[in-house]
Amino acid sequence: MNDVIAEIRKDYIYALAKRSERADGRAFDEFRPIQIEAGLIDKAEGSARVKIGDSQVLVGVKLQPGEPFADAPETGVIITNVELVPLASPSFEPGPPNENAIELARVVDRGVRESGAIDLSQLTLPDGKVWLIFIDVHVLDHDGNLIDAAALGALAALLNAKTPSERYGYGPDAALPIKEYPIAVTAVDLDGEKMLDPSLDEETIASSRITVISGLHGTLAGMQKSGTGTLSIEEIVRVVKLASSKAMQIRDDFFGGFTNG
Amino acid sequence: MNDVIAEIRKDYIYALAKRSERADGRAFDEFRPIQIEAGLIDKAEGSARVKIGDSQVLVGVKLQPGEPFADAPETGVIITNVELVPLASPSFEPGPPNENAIELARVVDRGVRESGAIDLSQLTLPDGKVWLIFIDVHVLDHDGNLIDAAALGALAALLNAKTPSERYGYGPDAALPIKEYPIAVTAVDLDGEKMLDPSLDEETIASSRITVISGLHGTLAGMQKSGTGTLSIEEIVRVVKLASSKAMQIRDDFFGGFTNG
Amino acid sequence: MNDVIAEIRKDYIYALAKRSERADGRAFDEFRPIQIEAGLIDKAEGSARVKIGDSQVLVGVKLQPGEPFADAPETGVIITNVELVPLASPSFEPGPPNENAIELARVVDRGVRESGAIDLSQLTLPDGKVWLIFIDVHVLDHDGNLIDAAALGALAALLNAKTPSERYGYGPDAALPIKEYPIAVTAVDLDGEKMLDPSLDEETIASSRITVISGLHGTLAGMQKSGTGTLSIEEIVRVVKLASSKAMQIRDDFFGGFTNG
Amino acid sequence: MEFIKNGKRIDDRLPNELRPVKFDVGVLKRADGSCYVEHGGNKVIAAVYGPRAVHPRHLQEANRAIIRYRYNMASFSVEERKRPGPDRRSIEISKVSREAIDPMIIKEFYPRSTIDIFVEILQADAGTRSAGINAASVALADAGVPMRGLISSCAVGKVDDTVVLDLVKEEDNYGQADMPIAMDVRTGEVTLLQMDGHLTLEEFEQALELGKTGCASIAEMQREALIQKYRGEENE
Amino acid sequence: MEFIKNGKRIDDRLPNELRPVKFDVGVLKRADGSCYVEHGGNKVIAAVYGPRAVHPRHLQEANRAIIRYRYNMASFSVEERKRPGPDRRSIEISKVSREAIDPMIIKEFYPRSTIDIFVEILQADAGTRSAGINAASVALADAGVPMRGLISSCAVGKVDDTVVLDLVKEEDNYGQADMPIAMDVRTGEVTLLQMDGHLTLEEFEQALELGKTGCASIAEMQREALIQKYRGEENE
Amino acid sequence: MEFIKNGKRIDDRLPNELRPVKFDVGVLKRADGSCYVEHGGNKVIAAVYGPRAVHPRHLQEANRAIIRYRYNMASFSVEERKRPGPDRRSIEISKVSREAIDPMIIKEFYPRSTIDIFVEILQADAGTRSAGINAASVALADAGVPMRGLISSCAVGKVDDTVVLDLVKEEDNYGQADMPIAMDVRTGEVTLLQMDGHLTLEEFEQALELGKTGCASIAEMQREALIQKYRGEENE
Repeated sequence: MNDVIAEIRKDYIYALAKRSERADGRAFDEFRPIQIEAGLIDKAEGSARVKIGDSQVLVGVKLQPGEPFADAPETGVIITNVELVPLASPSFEPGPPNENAIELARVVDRGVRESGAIDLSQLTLPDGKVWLIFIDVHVLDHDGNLIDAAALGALAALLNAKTPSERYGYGPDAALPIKEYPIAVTAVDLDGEKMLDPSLDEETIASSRITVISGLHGTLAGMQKSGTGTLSIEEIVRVVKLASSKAMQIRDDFFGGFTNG
Repeated sequence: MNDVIAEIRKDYIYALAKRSERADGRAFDEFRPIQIEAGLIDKAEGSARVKIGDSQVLVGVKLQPGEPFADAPETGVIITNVELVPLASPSFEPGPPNENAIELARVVDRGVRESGAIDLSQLTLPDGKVWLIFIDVHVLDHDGNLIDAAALGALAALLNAKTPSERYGYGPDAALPIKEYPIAVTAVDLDGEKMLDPSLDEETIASSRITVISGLHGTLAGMQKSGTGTLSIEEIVRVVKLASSKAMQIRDDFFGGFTNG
Repeated sequence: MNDVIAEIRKDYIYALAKRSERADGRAFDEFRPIQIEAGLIDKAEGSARVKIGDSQVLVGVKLQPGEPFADAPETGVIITNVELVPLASPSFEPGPPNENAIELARVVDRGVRESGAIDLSQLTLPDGKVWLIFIDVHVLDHDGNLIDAAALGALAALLNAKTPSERYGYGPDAALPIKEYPIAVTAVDLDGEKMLDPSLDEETIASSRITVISGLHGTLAGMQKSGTGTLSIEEIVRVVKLASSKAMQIRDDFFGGFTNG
Repeated sequence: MEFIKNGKRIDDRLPNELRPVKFDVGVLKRADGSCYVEHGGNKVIAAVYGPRAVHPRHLQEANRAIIRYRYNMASFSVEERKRPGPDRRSIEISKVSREAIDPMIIKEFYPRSTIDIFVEILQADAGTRSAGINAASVALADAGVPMRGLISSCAVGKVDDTVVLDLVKEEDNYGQADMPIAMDVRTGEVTLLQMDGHLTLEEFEQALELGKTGCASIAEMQREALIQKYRGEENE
Repeated sequence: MEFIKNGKRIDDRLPNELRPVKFDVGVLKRADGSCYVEHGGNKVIAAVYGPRAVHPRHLQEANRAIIRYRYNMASFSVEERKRPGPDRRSIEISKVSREAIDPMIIKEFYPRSTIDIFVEILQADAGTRSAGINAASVALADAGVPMRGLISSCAVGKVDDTVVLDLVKEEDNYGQADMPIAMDVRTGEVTLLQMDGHLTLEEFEQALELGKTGCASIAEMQREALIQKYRGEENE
Repeated sequence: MEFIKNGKRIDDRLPNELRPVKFDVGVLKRADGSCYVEHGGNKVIAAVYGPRAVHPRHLQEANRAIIRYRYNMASFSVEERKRPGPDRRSIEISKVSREAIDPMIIKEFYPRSTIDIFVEILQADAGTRSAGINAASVALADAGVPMRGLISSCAVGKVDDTVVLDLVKEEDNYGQADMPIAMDVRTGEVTLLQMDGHLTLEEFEQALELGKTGCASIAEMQREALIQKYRGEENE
């Protein structure tokens, strides 16, 4: 991130953190308001817009029949891409995805893939093809914690998606076989204090960040530390527990109906 | 265009324009001498070199069997490319086509495609393939108004082309089914005066440019304004009429024989 | 090469050359010690590490079934690539191969291809495919004369390679049909003196370089002059003879067993 | 394909009728100005950043701001997934859109700086370049960039030998002509004009006039949206 | 696939056992520091250049060195030939590896300069990023770059519901979880942590502890290799 | 394939005979110097720009001009349409062609500047690099760039065990050796030499001599073309 935040703002946030406060008045383990709106894009097979505070991402899911990988002929394929378009932040530049966009896409991708969110074995087609699932994350407004917003948007858009089976002559359209509900929760470290759902300011000045992706029953499905700060094993365990329980709460709030099934 | 023309030259051209004159003595609706030479490149299925004054383009047409677009299986395919190679102007640089080269290619392409110059439905092949038509415009000397030269070259090269049917085992070679003769005529605006076939100097200092592509009987087939100048509706109508009648004259001069058929 | 060698070092080397000496004490027609170690990379179908003095290259050969070229359906395909990775020299930069890497790859490629080192007609497969032979030269330490090291590595890796026939269901693995043993010998020109196997310093200050690739019985198989220096026809003939006889000696030293067959 | 039946088009509109259009001003936090537009099936968002410093520096102009315009389609905005990043079509559209907006901006106020306009097509249904220009024009105003006027854009076309306003996808794909236009409706200055297909001179003149009325309606909505925004701000 | 039989893994190791590891220091002439590592089937070489001048200049930092890290796989390092050049995976690995090493380097000593770390994977068999970090850490020391400590890395994973150290390819591909970790074992500071798969909280804590012991063994070997090198130099 | 019958080649030439060659000087308006060459089936045009300022600036040399050379094939110049832009072959040819021309240019006259040479292959029929160098050499003279001499180039080859001058496409594709050479024929300085195929040492020496006579003929035509040009100018 190239954002330059005045030294004074940084000192202010650190001083607040020492007093267990955050600039926007939240508790350390509190998220900004989350909004999820599914189905905005008719041209996509599934879509969802997620806002976390002023951060905003739009995720579209496209499905098309295609060739499976040679070493997994009976398995659908997930392709995840994140576009940090310059519309979303003064620090984003046009051009191919940079390392931040690539890391973001790959963490979201692994969260979906490795958690087993989609039963890919059910995505074969009668002619030997499989469904290719394109998850495209279009970031619209970057005010911090894009990763949790993107992961949430990916899950909501997948839940919203229907296979375009009729268009390709494969029988009736169907929902995707969703088996797991991975939720990403990110914390930053500010002088030893861990804060969930960092705002842009917090994220910019924090020396390290850790994202924890967990599923139903609190199983850990993914993790990514980034930044040049260091963490002790004890700190990591504490954050992971906090993130996993926060994820359960978010899952209940937004996907309670689904996960009861 | 990066050409820097001395302020004084600019003032001179504007002053001339006020007196209804042009630096090279032409009338406002007069083209520089046009030369068309077809068939220079034996390795291409069709080719033509066009000179308009000192501007010079070489257009090659290559034909090869290929897959049609999925949504138009019975239709030949046109691919138009323009190379503004650095040999042609001190302002051209090596590298992939910039926005000027792309605009030029796309205007020429639409002129051929949307006017229906080629009956693409006649370009199917017995094995389900179709002819792919590559129109490659190689600019050799840029002294203004490349767009009219490129469009003229594309038409002449298409008229010169023969399908390489024998080479691919599809029976005897044949001329392309040409149905329309789109001619591009470009005008620039200098302080309200409209001049056809702008020289490089005129083009460089003009605030806007409009290209009008018209066919047999004066039907309009394409149009492109470019530049940051503005035009009134009345000005546009006047230029369009002028361009369309000039196009008829060029068509008669160079393609009279063909268009009588 | 961007290496800057102090003027003084240059003068020193030139002064030595005048006295028929080299900085490392070698005779003009003497190579630095050569080491060849084959089979280091199990994941490759063939591999070899070559050291010439402190220069070090690792060559991997990969084989996979693929489509032949349309105009040579009964012929295996060679694809040679050289990576001048920034690990190997302060003057190498990340990014796609520059003109030096491309020239190096193409000279090595022609040496293998045009000498007929591999009998490509024996590389057809029963299903109409052919073996694609990827020769990847990974430069690890650049201390001069990469071209001879790369060519030597390519030959040794090809000799080390086995077709992965079993993996693809084509019967038992087999050695490649090697018919010729092309050896590259490079000389530089320092004020008229010709030195074989130039060190990095010699290479950097030399005005021209000539690589001679020759085969069994001294037949010439390839040649490449580079650099902006000039050579007389007499000089060329002299160097070519010297290089060809040096190549015989290297071939005997390292591939004597093979070439007796 | 029959495009006009009983005087109505395939989506039940009259030949001279625009699709429903909705403007939403100031929808993004980070951008200096922004506008979301729904225009029929099109969903488009524009953001403006600037005036701000130019990088790389050799692009700077000593006595005026430069204008940059990037039209970009989201991968999921069209039926067949689009590969991300600029293609030839979007490069051309970015160029003509920039030239359509540029003459309205008072660039002399901001030497050595850039005003960056980013347009994202979230869903496409014919007329995206016009919707993008309309959104960009409002986003510039929202960013407080000094302008000579608003630019309003729409497409005119021909289907079943009839000149019609504001084509939908099917009309665009299978119709006889398509002509996007952009103008400052107060002065009548046209800043963008493209056309392809087949039009007689008479049809062309008719199309220009129809385009003018379309732009005028758009301009009305643009002004209304900006007024709403500032009213809203005053009431806050 | 059965991964553990009679308490032994498919390559006959115990669950908490590392593969054979070998460090070779100072193997390249041109680089300022270098290290070759064999770690099971992995063959990895790291080179360090710097501190040296930064190009292009706008990347310079006024009061410290910048650190660059490039993880690159040779085309022939994997079963299916890899197309040369960076892909998304190697870009991500380069980023997290850089962040794993960066906190150990005393960057303030070298304002306006860069320290470049290049890691080439010559043969890959699961755990290449860890092997690369281990090699890079030693190469930095070999280059004489002032450091707060050595970084040591290994992967932990889960196969057959058992937490195991240092996965081989088959365990990585078909196992239940993979978790690379890097740390300064003297201070216990973790500088890299990634995970994917399925782990319960208990398994995760167990994995962290196992990773710590793995890193400690690696650290021991790194130190030993450096000592050997300097002993060797003294005897020369 | 039989290449030589009754002492004549497939296009009826003698083994030591060049194809018909034609030089046209000063064919472009915008370039500072230009030359069009037809050499058998090859149609090639060269343009020279400069000495002029170097961008980007870090490429400048303090005490001499830099030389840039771009060999480029038009898409339609070969049987199978070539994708536009540089490929590996054209990058190598650009390099060796630049090195072939460079020693003739008196670069010290123009510090901090560049002399740019652009060669476009409009139709290709074996020997394009030589034709390009021949055209470039004349274009440099036409541009008034001060030179030590003209560079002349041709290819020699071997077909049916016979050393022949100036291969055509079929001889190049199916022959036994190909050897392009470039030289200043007055001094005998060779500036380009490449070879591939099979040549004995004796054949090689023979080929060098044959190449020398070919270059001498080319040089004659180059000089003639330049004289014609200046005569033409004087008569104007």
